[in-house]
Parts: sequence; structure tokens; C-alpha cells
Amino acid sequence: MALTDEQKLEAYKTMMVIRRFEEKCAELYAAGDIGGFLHLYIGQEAIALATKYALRDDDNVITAYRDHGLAIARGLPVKNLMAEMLGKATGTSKGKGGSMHLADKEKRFWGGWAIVGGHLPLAAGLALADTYRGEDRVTLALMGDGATNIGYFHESLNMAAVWKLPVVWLVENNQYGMGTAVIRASAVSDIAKKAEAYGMPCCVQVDGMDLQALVDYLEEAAIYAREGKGSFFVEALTYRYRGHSMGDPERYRPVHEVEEKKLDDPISHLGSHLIEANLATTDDLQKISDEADQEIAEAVEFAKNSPFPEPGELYTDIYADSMGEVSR
Amino acid sequence: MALTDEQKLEAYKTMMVIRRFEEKCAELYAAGDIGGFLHLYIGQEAIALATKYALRDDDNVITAYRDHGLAIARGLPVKNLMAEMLGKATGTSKGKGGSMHLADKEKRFWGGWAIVGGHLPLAAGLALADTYRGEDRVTLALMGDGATNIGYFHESLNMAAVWKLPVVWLVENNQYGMGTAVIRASAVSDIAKKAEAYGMPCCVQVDGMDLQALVDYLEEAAIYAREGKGSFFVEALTYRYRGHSMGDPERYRPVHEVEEKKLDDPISHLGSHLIEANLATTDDLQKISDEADQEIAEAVEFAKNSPFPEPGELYTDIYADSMGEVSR
Amino acid sequence: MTETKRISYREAISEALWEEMERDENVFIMGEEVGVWGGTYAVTRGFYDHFGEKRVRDTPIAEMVIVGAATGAAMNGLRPVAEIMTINFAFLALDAMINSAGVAHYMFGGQFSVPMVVRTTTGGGRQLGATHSRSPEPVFAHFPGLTVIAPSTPADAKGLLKAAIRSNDPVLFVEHSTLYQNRDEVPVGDYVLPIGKSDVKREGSDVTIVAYSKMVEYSLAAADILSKEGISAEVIDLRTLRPLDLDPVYESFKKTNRGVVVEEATPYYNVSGEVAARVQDVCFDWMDAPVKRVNALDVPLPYSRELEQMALPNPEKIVEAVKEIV
Amino acid sequence: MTETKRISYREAISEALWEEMERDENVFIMGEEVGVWGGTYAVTRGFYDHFGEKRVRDTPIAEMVIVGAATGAAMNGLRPVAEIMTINFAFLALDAMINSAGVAHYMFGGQFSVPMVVRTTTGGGRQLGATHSRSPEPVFAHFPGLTVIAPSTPADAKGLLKAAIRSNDPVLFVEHSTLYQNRDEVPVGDYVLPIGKSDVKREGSDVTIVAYSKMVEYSLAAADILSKEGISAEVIDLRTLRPLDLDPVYESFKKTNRGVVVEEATPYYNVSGEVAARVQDVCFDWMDAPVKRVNALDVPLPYSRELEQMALPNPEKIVEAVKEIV
Ligand SMILES: Cc1ncc(C[n+]2csc(CCOP(=O)(O)OP(=O)(O)O)c2C)c(N)n1
Ligand SMILES: Cc1ncc(C[n+]2csc(CCOP(=O)(O)OP(=O)(O)O)c2C)c(N)n1
Ligand SMILES: [Mg+2]
Ligand SMILES: [Mg+2]
Repeated sequence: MALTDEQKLEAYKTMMVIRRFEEKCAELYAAGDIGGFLHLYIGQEAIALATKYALRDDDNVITAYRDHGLAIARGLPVKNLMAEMLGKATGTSKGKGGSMHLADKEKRFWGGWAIVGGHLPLAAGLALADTYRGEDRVTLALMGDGATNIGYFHESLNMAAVWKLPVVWLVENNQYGMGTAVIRASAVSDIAKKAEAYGMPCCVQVDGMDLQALVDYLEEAAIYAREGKGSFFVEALTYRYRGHSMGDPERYRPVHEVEEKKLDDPISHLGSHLIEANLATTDDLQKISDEADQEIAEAVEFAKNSPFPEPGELYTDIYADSMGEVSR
Repeated sequence: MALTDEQKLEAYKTMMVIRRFEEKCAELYAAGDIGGFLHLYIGQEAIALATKYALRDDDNVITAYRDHGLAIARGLPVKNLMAEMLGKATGTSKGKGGSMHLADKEKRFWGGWAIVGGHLPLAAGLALADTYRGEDRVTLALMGDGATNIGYFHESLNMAAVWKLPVVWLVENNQYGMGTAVIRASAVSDIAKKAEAYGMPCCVQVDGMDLQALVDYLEEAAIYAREGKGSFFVEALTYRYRGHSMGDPERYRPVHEVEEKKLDDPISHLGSHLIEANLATTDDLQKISDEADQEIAEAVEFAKNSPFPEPGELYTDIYADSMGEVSR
Repeated sequence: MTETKRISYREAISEALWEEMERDENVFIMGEEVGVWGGTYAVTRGFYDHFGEKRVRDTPIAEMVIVGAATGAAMNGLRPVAEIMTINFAFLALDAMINSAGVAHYMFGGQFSVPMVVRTTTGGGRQLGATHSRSPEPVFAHFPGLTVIAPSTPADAKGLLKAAIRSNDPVLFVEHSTLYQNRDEVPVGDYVLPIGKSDVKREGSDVTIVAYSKMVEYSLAAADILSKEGISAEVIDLRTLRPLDLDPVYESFKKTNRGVVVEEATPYYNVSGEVAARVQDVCFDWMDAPVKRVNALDVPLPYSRELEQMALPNPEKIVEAVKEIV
Repeated sequence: MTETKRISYREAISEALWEEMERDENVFIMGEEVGVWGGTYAVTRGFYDHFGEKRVRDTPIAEMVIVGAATGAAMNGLRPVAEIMTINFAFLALDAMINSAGVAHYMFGGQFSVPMVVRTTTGGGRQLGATHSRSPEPVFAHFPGLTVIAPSTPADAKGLLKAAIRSNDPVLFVEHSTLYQNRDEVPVGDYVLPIGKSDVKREGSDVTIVAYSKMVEYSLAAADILSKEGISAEVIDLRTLRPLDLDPVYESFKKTNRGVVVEEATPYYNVSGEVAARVQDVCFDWMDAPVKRVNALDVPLPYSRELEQMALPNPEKIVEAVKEIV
């Protein structure tokens, strides 16, 4: 599916919001307003947007801790996301989850999970439930390159294949798992080759900086899954410009590598395209950027003005059923 | 390597001893002399023997709970093996391990492990240690078809590939993991295809009833590993004539399937070959069979006459270092 | 009066499962050998033929994805009953249990719930060796977010399994592999017990014996022996390890002033320690003697029969422990 | 007198590792980010450059094979020190730890030994959320076959890590992630402590406070507060959870007649329960009050800072617990 002009502009805006969100988070982390682990999505934005256009709104999406971009692309309110970053009661997870655990059940965005690979079997289960009920939803499971080496990956993809579950497995290959380059951790550097062990069709090393290409491949994958043929595996080649999380000494890659990769920026690419195709002027793009800044500023304001969770929240949400005080 | 005439005769004898050992174990289990889980090797004997001829005596061998055949092929004394079955102090593991935990450190037969897939990372580690010291040993890791679906498998093969560890991974594909046929549990039925996810050379579906073919493929694999090129994956197609363990209701396969497979018996094959090649007469084979019976009878006698472990043995061998009574 | 019939622990569990599957089509079972084989402990025999492969799902040998996929399916509206052959293999799924299922509700501020049951078996004494014979229930019950149930009788097994399946939270349901043959009266039809209620299995006045699962059987046997010597033991079955309901224990102890806690797990960091620690705190003024504990010995279980039996608790050891304090 | 120098807990651990690697070339390290990155807690910074990639091995993200391969290498003569980033990821390796490493010696009648150390970090309080903030040491220490060490001071960390590396058995060595900055005097050179010896960290006469790891720091802080109010607390550091050395605790308790056990883990099936249960048994006649326990609350840890802090033990909670009984 070729993106419409409106979609391209919308995508550009959203990618800009994601990037500004991330930059602001980095600042807030440095200032001590955000704690814990913070994994920024900068450089990978096109992937988040591609999932938006290649999937239906009622499809399932699940991912790992590097989840801000997807949450925004999926339409979670930026204000509440920022509130979650700050651990506020108005956060998407009431401040209990933080950066790594963003979710919205209504939007079928199932999180944000922090154990590498731990969400992959969940994806199989989400898909199983839809199939069981005869619903034609697709489940999109995103993961990092590093996650493809853990046992969870193997068990999940194998089960999905044996049971023909409608999952699109999407590897965001940003070339490192923390400080470990793909070839130092994975037996094959074309990660999509792993799909062969599951008899699964795959797309190897799709350009993860090219929104349209991503949409095309993901759409093919989603159609395959939706038609009941089973799982499909897609590998998107991307790059994270920032460290793995805040405080990464980045000893594992030279500065010039990062600088070089920044020239292949997905937002710049789309911006250039918008200008070339006469869909926007430089001024328009500047305006989009300003508006993004503005939206983020408002989100920060909202978040900062929001209350922290009440002490009583410690004991809520542990169990869905009330069995009385569990601890005593 | 073509097996010599002596080797063929020796192999025939050993396979016969394995079979008689297993048949006797089934009896002893029925009589209550053997307890716990008992997994017989009947039908798979050629594989155990092939590992003997394809490997050096000082190579490492490690396997799962279906370990009697390998233990015998590896040269562990049948008497002490039988004593282990009976839980006697003279058993190879002093009666503490039982059927599933046979081992002999001197013979570098590292066990007998009962958690499916749990021994596969150990194989990687055994190989790592040899490589670390500059020794040119190969580690042979045997596993069932069902074991290739567990996380351990993936993590172990991936690490072995990344680190180029000299392991020969040998799947004894007996077509079922308990009652689950390969295609009901594994995304690919050509199990060796899984090797592609690790960039590993492999042999698909070697005839596991043909001793010479097995030796040839395993030897190729061992040479590859010993030359420092890394791991090699071999799948041997075989069949277990008995249930998964004692008390298997065998609802998952029709009787005629088993009967048919029994016609493809590795011992009969080798016997016919010995006769055709004028290496033995029917009488000779009968004699070998009788001798095997005799050896097993003596082993049972030895085992039965052996003492059970002293109560004090409960507290020995928990820790290699004595830290005083650990429990108090 | 409720109608009852005399069936085995195995049949009671099987019946609860069957009835729940008939009642709610979102309930389904998955696990190794639950289908064609009929369950390695024959609990699900006949289910595959009756409910079909959609609802009775044989899985690969892959404990992590069994529990993880069940979790995802539960989040997305189903009520999976996953079977892990023994609790010894559940270690492989511990991460999925506690870091996915056990916190899915909490970490996302209550958005998701995980109405999943993981059925498994526990217990030693069958010569299965060190890796297959543990009783590590307390390890699983350590973690907030899970519910851990371990019934001792056919009726409890039925009533609590039904409750577990209807619970909206992840439940580890632990069956004892040497209780399957035990027969007793079990209410016919829809019998659902509340989760988290200990149960007085025998009344007595001289000593309080606290146990769960198989150890309740042994404690009752010990109580029989003791009664012949004029010692009246009250036996309390915890039934659920998380949440842990100790009110009946405190009440009993305040009457008997003496207690023994019996557990099949090894002796460190476990249920017997937890109960003893809480009793001495809550009932300090009522203590006439220290709370005693009976556990397996602190060893991996060996294969050899006699040796294994020596390592496990038995009624005699319970009697002995009681006699140390009465 | 031994020469000492003032270094951090991190430096002490790093030094122990470095010295052992220099001493014995069979010692090597493996784990996620131990090499090029220098360890996520910077413990192995500089190791990769000095010892090279043969002895400082970055691994894939694959906890099962990290521990399993270390086990195999140990069986075959090496002395691996495997690092699992946090004990929260060690659940994935629990099976490898207990069903491979922990019983390899026993199940084969003593033929194999597994001289392996698994280093890992524990502890909450850093806003890492429910899955990354647990302190589940008792879960690992439940299992016979393992040794579990959790030092509280730089000197203990050095002396015990060296001992762990020289031990011929599998050791889980648990470092507290918020102790790394703590500085104290540490003996220079070859300083090896015996494994399995509790240590009196502060003498006192009114109450015995038992703790380990980070909670020793808090207990000492509580003792300071208490001393200002005229209450003299003895603080005992368990240092090792398996084997558990309670003799110094009993001795102390017989003097103080009152005890509080402090632990960062959640309140069920844990160390505080174990110690309380044993103390009330062994020291029954010396008890002037019940043994009290201080643990984290029975909740998954939330992200939000204040909320998380509320759930964790702190010196004030310890003071409060002491005051309940003195
Ligand atoms: C089981 C487990 N092991 C280790 C970690 C620590 N960890 C967090 S992120 C990460 C790297 C993951 O890399 P990749 O999958 O490539 O994702 P990326 O961070 O590049 O998006 C590691 C090792 C973890 N969270 N879970
Ligand atoms: C982790 C784990 N899960 C389940 C089991 C129970 N189990 C023992 S053997 C077996 C089947 C294994 O099949 P396969 O690998 O094909 O080996 P085979 O028995 O056919 O030789 C199963 C499920 C186990 N021992 N370990
Ligand atoms: Mg990555
Ligand atoms: Mg098989």
C-alpha cells in the first residue's frame, strides 16, 4: 500500500513527536525526574509508524522495554505517557510501570515488557486467543536483534509455526544488543534466516529507515497471517543513535559509526521526500517540529502537575480478584 | 571409515548386549526391582555403536535419560550399570542416579541427564573447556527429536556456533517425543534444517538403522569439529520399538507401525550383512546372542548380590568440598 | 445435604476440569501429552476425543512458551489451564510465571488480567532421582502476584480447581503425584471452594499439626498413632500457600499451645519456617514449647528406594516431633 | 597486622576477580556485557583488554546457556565465573543451576564436580519496576547442592568471592547493586574468608538484629539510632545463606533474649522466616519476646519512586520492630 499524502504528513508529525518525546525524556532523566532504566527510540521511529499503517487498529501489538515510539504511534496520549515516565498517578500504568511498561488495553497495545524475550510467548498466546474465537486479528510482536538468541524466541516461534498462529514477528535489528554487535551474539547475521528453522516465510534486512518499504513488507506479512497461513518473520535494519539506555559508556562502537548512521535518518528521509514531492515546505516542517515541541512541553507540564500515586496504590492491582488483604 | 571385520563383529556383539540388557531391565522393572522411570533403547542401538567408531576414546559424550545403550557402547561395565538400575552401592553412580543418570568420568561419558535439553548447554561447556586448554577433543551431544523444541537447544546451538565450539550435535529422531509425533511438535520435520539458523553444516535424516552410514556421517562431523571449524549437526532417523518409558499406553501410534519398523532392525541388518559377507554363520550369531544373555545374567547376579547404599550415603556427594554438615 | 460420590483424587481433578470446560468454552487445556496420550497422570484421558484438538492442545516440550502463551491467551480473554508435567519442570517457566503472568496486572496499573491456571504435580518417593522429585512449592509461593494451591483430598482438589479456573488471577495448582489413587467422598456437580482458606481436617486438643498436600495424609496417620497413646492432635490443612490463611492455625495453637509443621520440601526457606515464624510471633503468649518442623532432609533425593524413603517425612517422624513437645 | 586499603565494594569484587584470574588461568569470566562494555556495573572494566577475549567472554542474551555452559566447563576442569546481570534474570537459569550444576556431583555418585561461580546483583530501590527489583535469594538458597553468598561489606565481598572461586562447588554470589559505591578498609592481596560463617558486625546486649547484604547497612544504621535511645543492638551478618550458620545468632540471642531479622525479600518463605523459626526452636527458653521480622511489603515493586521506597525496609522500620520487643 502506497501511503497517501495525508498519511505521509501525519507520519512525519508523529515521528517528530516521538523524537521530541525521547529528547525530552533524556533531559528529564538527567534532571532526576525520570528514574530507572530509560531506553530511547531515536533512529528507529520509522518502524513504529510502519506498524501503524500496515496493521489494523484492532490488531495486537506487543514489544519490549524500548516502547515509547510504538506507544505514541499506537495513539496512546502523550500526556499520560509522559506522566508514566515521571511515575505519576495519571500515567498510562498509574506510575507503577514506568518507561519500560507502557500499555493500553483499549488500543490493544499489550506492553512494554522488560525481560528480554519474555513477551514473545505472550504474543503467541494473544494470537491463539483470537484464532480460538475465530477473530481475524493479527498480532505483531516486536523484538530486538539480541532477543533472537534467547530460549523464549525459539520456543515461541516454533509453537507459532506448529499451531499456524497469526503472528508477525518483527525484529528491530539496531545492530547491537546493549554493547554486543549482532555477529558477536548471533550465529547468523541475517537474522531473518532464523525463520527457516520454523519453516516460516521471512523478509531479510528490510531498510528500517524507509517508511514506505517497511509498510510494504509488513503489510505483506500481515496479509499472510490474517489469511490464516501462519506466522511471518520480518527483519528491519535500523540503528539507535543513543546509548542502549542512559549511562551507556558506548565503548563498543566508534563515534564516527554513529555519526555516519545519523545521515541515514528516517525522519530526514521522509522530510526530504515531503519537500521533493511538494507536500511540504521547509517552513511547514519547521512548524511541525515546533508543534511537536509544544505538544511535548504541554505533556511535561501535565505530568509535572499530576499527583504521585497514593500510598494505598501499593496494594491495588496485585490481584484482579479481591481475596482480602493478601499479605498479612 | 569403513568398519573392519573385527569392528563389525564387535559392534554386533555390543548391540546384542545392549538389547539383552534392555529386555532384562524391562523384566526387572515389571518385577519391581527397578523403579522410577525406565527408558529403553531398543531399536536405536546402531547409533550408540556408531558414536564408538566415529569418535576417539577420549572425546566427550553426553546424552539424555535414554542412556543405557550409549553407556554400554562407551564401555561402562555392564555389571555396574545393572547395579545402578537396581539402586545398588556398586552402581556406576552408587545407586544415587538410577537409569537416567549413568556416567563414567574416566571414560568421559558425562551422563545421562533427565531434564529435556538441560544437558545441551553442558555440552557447549565441555567443548569450551577443551578448546580453552588447546585440546583437540570433540564433544558429542545426543538428544531426542522432542528436545530440539526447547529453549536450551536454541541457546546452546547458537552459543556453540558463535564461539565455534567443537560439538557434534546428534539428534536421535525416533519420531516421537513421548506421544507427540515430530510434526505435531516441531515446525520443521527435517530436524536438521534447524541447523541453518546457526549457520551450521548438517546431515539430514541419516539412516539410523545403518551402522556404517552413521559412522560415515558422524566421522565427517567429528573431523569438521576437530579441525576447529565449529559445530556440526547430524540427524539420525531411528525408531524406538518400546514405549517412551514403562507404562506408556501407546495410544499415539498404531501397532502395525511398530511392527513394520521392527522389520528395519539395526541388529538384524548387521547380522544379515555379517552372514552375507561370510563373517559369521547363523550359529555364530546365535552364540553371540547366548553370550549376551549370559553376560546380562551375570550382571543381574552381581547387581542382586550387591548391597544397597548405606544410610550415610544420603549425606555424601552433595558437595565436593566438605564444609562440615551443610544441613543442620 | 450435598450429594457425594466416592472417587479418586485423579477423578476429582479430571471431573472439575471437564465440568469447567463444559461450562465455559473459553476454558481450554494445553501442555505436554495432555491430548492424545491423555495426560501422563491420566487426568485428561478422554478429553481429546470429547473436546477436540482446539480445546485440548498438545504442545512441544517447551515449558517457557507453555506458560507464556497461556498468559497471553489469558490476557486476551481465554481461560487456559496449562499443564506442566511436574513442578520440577516448572522452574523453566518460573520467569514466565512471575515476570509475565504474576505482574501483568500490577505493572500496567490493572489494565490486564491473567485468568490462567498452571496445573502441575509435586512430590518425591517414586525413585525419580534428584531432578524429578522435589516439592518446591514455597519457591513459587514466595512471589506476590501468584496464587498457589495444593490440595490434599479429592473433594478439596475438585472444589479448589474449579475456583482456580474461575479466578481472574494466575494460579499454580499443585497436585501430589502419590495422591492420585486416594479415594474419598466428593460432592457431585458444581462444587466450588473459596481460595485461601485453611481447613481443620481433624480436631484435637493437645497439639496442632499444620500441613498441606500429601503431608496432610501423613499428619492424619500420625494423629491416629498419637491418639492411641492418648495424645489428641488437631490437623490443619493449609490448602493454599498464597494467600496463606493462618487464622485457623493461630486459633488452634491458642488452644493446644503446641505445634508441629509438616512439609515435604527441604528444610530451608519454606512453609514450615514461615508458619513457625508467624506462630511464635502471633501466639507468643500461648507457647508452651517451640514450634517444631518436619521436612525432607536437606539432600537431593537419591534414586535408590530405601535411601530415598529415609530422606522423606513420614508419619513416624511426625509422631516423634510431636513427642518432643508434648 | 594485615595491610588494608580503602576501596569500594565494586573495587573489592573487581580486585578479587582480577587476582584470582592472575593466580589461576583456569579461572575465566563469561556473561552479558562483561567484556567490551566492562560489566553493566563496571565490575569487570579493564578485564577484556588485560585478559583478552579467551578469558573474558561476552555472551549472547541467553541465561540458560550461560549457566549451563559454565557448568559443563567446570565439570571439564575450568573454573568459570559466570555473570548474570541481575538475580531477576537468574530465574531463567534456575533449572540449570539446580538441576544441572547443583546435583551434578550427587547424581553421579561424586564423579563430577562443578567449581563454578555465578555472580549476580540483587536489590530494589532503583525504580526498575516489578520484574527487575526483586531480592529472591532465599529461593535459590532453598536448594541443597548450591552455595549462596551475599556479602555486605567490601572486605567480605573480596574474601568471600575469592573463596567462592576456589570452592569446588557451584556458588551463587549475590552482590547488592546499591552497595557498589560503599567504601571501607579491605585487606590487600590474598584475603580469603571461610564460606558459611556468620559475622558479628556490631556488638550489643539488648537485642540481636540479624541481616545480610544491604540490610546489614540498614541494621547498623538502626543500631546507631537505637543506641542514642539507650538500646544496645548486636548486629549479625549472615553473609552466606547456604550453608546457614546460625551459631553466632543463637549465642547472641541467648544473651539478648530478643531478636529481629531483617531482609529485603518479600515476606513469605524466606530468610527471616527461617531464622525466626530456628531461633524460637533452639533458644526457646531464652525468649523474652517473639522474634520479629522486617521485610519488603508483599507487593511487586512499583516504578514510582516514593511508592517503591515505601515498600522497602529501612532503618526506621527496623528501629520500630526493635521497639516492639524491647
Ligand atoms: C533475560 C534478560 N537478560 C538480560 C536483560 C538485560 N538487557 C536489557 S536490554 C538488553 C539488550 C537487548 O538487545 P536487543 O534485543 O537487541 O534490543 P535493543 O535494546 O537493541 O532494542 C539486555 C541484555 C534483560 N532485560 N532480560
Ligand atoms: C524440561 C522437561 N520437560 C518435560 C520432560 C518430560 N519428558 C521426558 S522425556 C520427554 C520426551 C522427550 O522426547 P525426545 O527428545 O524425542 O526423546 P526420546 O524420549 O524420544 O528419546 C518428555 C516430555 C522432561 N524430562 N523435561
Ligand atoms: Mg538491538
Ligand atoms: Mg524422540
